[in-house]
Amino acid sequence: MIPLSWYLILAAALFGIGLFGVLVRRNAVAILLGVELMLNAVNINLVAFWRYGDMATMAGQVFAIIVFAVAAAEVSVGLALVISVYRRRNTVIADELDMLKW
Amino acid sequence: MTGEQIIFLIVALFTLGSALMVVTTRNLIHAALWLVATLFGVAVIYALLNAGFMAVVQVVVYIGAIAILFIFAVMLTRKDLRDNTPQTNKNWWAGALVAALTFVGLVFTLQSWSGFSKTASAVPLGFDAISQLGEQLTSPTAYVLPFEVASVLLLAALVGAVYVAFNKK
Amino acid sequence: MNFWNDPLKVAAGWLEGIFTGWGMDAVLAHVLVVFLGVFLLITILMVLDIFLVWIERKVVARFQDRIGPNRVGPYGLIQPFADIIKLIIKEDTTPDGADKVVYNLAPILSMMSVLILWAIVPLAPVMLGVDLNVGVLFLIAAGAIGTLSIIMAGWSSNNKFAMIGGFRQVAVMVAFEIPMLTMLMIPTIFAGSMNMNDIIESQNVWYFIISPLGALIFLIAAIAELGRAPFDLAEGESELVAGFNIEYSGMKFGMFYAGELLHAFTFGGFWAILFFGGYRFFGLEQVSPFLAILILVIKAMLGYWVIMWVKYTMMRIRIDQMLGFNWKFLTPLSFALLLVTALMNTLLRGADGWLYILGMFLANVVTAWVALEIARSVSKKERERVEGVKQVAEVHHS
Amino acid sequence: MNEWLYVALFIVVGMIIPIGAIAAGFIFGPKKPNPIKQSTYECGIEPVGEAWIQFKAQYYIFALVFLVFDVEAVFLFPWAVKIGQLGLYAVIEGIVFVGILVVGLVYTWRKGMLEWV
Repeated sequence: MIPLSWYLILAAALFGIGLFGVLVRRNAVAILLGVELMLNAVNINLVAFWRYGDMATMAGQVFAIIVFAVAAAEVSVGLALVISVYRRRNTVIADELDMLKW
Repeated sequence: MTGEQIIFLIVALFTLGSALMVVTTRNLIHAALWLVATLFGVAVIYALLNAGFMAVVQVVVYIGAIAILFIFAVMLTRKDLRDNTPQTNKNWWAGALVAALTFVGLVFTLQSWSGFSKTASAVPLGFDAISQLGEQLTSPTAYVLPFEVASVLLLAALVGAVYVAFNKK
Repeated sequence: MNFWNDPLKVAAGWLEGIFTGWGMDAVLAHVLVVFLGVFLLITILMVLDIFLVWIERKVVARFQDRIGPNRVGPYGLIQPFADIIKLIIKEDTTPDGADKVVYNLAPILSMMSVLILWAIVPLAPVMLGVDLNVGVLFLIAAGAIGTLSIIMAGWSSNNKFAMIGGFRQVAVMVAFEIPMLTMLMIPTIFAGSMNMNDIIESQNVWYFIISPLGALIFLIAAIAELGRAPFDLAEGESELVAGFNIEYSGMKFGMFYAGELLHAFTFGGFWAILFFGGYRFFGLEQVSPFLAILILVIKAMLGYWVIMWVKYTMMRIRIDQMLGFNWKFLTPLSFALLLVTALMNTLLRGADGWLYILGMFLANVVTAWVALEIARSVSKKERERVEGVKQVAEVHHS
Repeated sequence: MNEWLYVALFIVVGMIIPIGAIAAGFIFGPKKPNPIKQSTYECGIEPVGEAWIQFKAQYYIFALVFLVFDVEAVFLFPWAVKIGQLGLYAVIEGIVFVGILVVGLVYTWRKGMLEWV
């Protein structure tokens, strides 16, 4: 049997990698890829807690499905923003999007 | 070490390896394809957790729709696919440090929790997760509100995305 | 229990006995036997796939008043094998600037996405395949991998036509996946389960009779999903020089081609399983699993024949018409049908068997009729608008 | 035993057989590459410009609408499994759920985003 800790460590590592991507990548689309990794790490945790906790309540799986919906919303609006920015400024490099800066 | 543990370790290494490729590959289409590999690994993890429905949904939603959306967005927003400018920030080491610290902090915090190395109880005989899910998602005493709110969220996302990206002036 | 009644279990037990007799671990022996079974099934499918080429060519020949392949072997039966040998000894070219790994992975994934569909096909009452409780969604998940393989092929070929063809094909596939997903919910509602075998077991009346409109929409969506005529605009063999697979040659092209044919046959099979009772035929399936498999194959062949019939007798439409048809007609209609089905299923619960069937059938007919009336009035208005524009233009002209 | 192990076997065998077929083609086929043969095919005309052309925004819209309805289906499949045993209230919940999303489809339609331009 696999102890719960293995899943939690895997999720933490995936979260860390996603965070690294979000902090480090310059391309806005690549940043959203990192966010996807982080959301998946959260989902692994939720499903693992469902499996190792009280299975009959289903709370973990319901939350995980809601996370799917949130991820879908995040990706669609996020990428739409990136496309919109690209059309106006002709770049998707996050550093160069400094219109609000003096 | 049991067979299940070996499978878990292989899948976990595959998942983390492809996740690293996602955040380090220069070519964005390759990054999106590595994301597909990562998400497939996560689907296998769900299958190991006896959550078959989540595993299939992971493939349907992430590989079938989100990965394709990413690839389309990459195609729409590139000037030159072979751009040779650095793909990472100047202070990438700070990002790596923060990520590593987050990982260590998370593991350290979890490790002090009493249920950390819990083992799973056997799945009850005749337990049907999908049927349970259907009942709970529609039951007024359980999750019917999140069920309907998710619909509103998806509507807002669709309308917002269409408006933001393609508002013809 | 003998071979005639349960061949799979007898053969598996015999093989496992041999393997454990060699001192092998029991679990390992079981996995090995299952592996051999899967290998056998997929090999049979590939051989069947080779014959599908012959069947397809024969059928299209008959539709077009020709004879079809008739030189190599009796009735041209050896023809597909000659084709295979030709494909094998063809040179395997890779275009300049192609993304090698992705380019080579695409045909493999394409074929794999079709082959794994057979994991959930119940061949007979004692040969259930993998008994997944998410069977119906598994169908969509395998399709997702197929979609991805097309994007990979189109993108990695370093060719404008492949790229355009690939992305067009994907746009069509994702568009028609919505009505397909929705129509998969209809057998799910009737059976109260997503398991393929439960769906077959609960079909004391074919779901085609309870929900003819659902079966029809599923077939249309499936044909579009397969990228076959009249929905082959995405590939556009005459405009886009075959679309995403243009740069592939030899066996890699063969994988795409064989995958498409087997996919069509597989969807014929799923149409039979979801709406025509699968291996069931008036209790004959209980006599022997061999008979059950024969029934399923005949039904799948009939489904495949309907798909070919549509392909070779319908004219092609334009891609804007096709996508408009999906978004503005098929998708709203499938949602309406889903909700009507759910509502009627609840209202008619506990009703007499015949009353239930009649009510469901009428609900389908009424839904179809209303949808067609709306489409008719809308298209009439559209025609008048176009006529008006034309007249104005003519007045200006003269 | 976990039934997903069988699916994994199907995936493995489903990869092995196409790889085997392609490998056979690679072994028995001739290999005489030359620059002309390896150039991309564009209807017999010399390839012009970059292959990675700019492409239409319409594709993104289709994928977007598909994503939204895909997630919707994820919510609706458990509902569809259970609906046969639940009361009328569940059907009404489903109607509301789908109804809200159809508003999004109608909005996209009215915006003219579903046209193939």
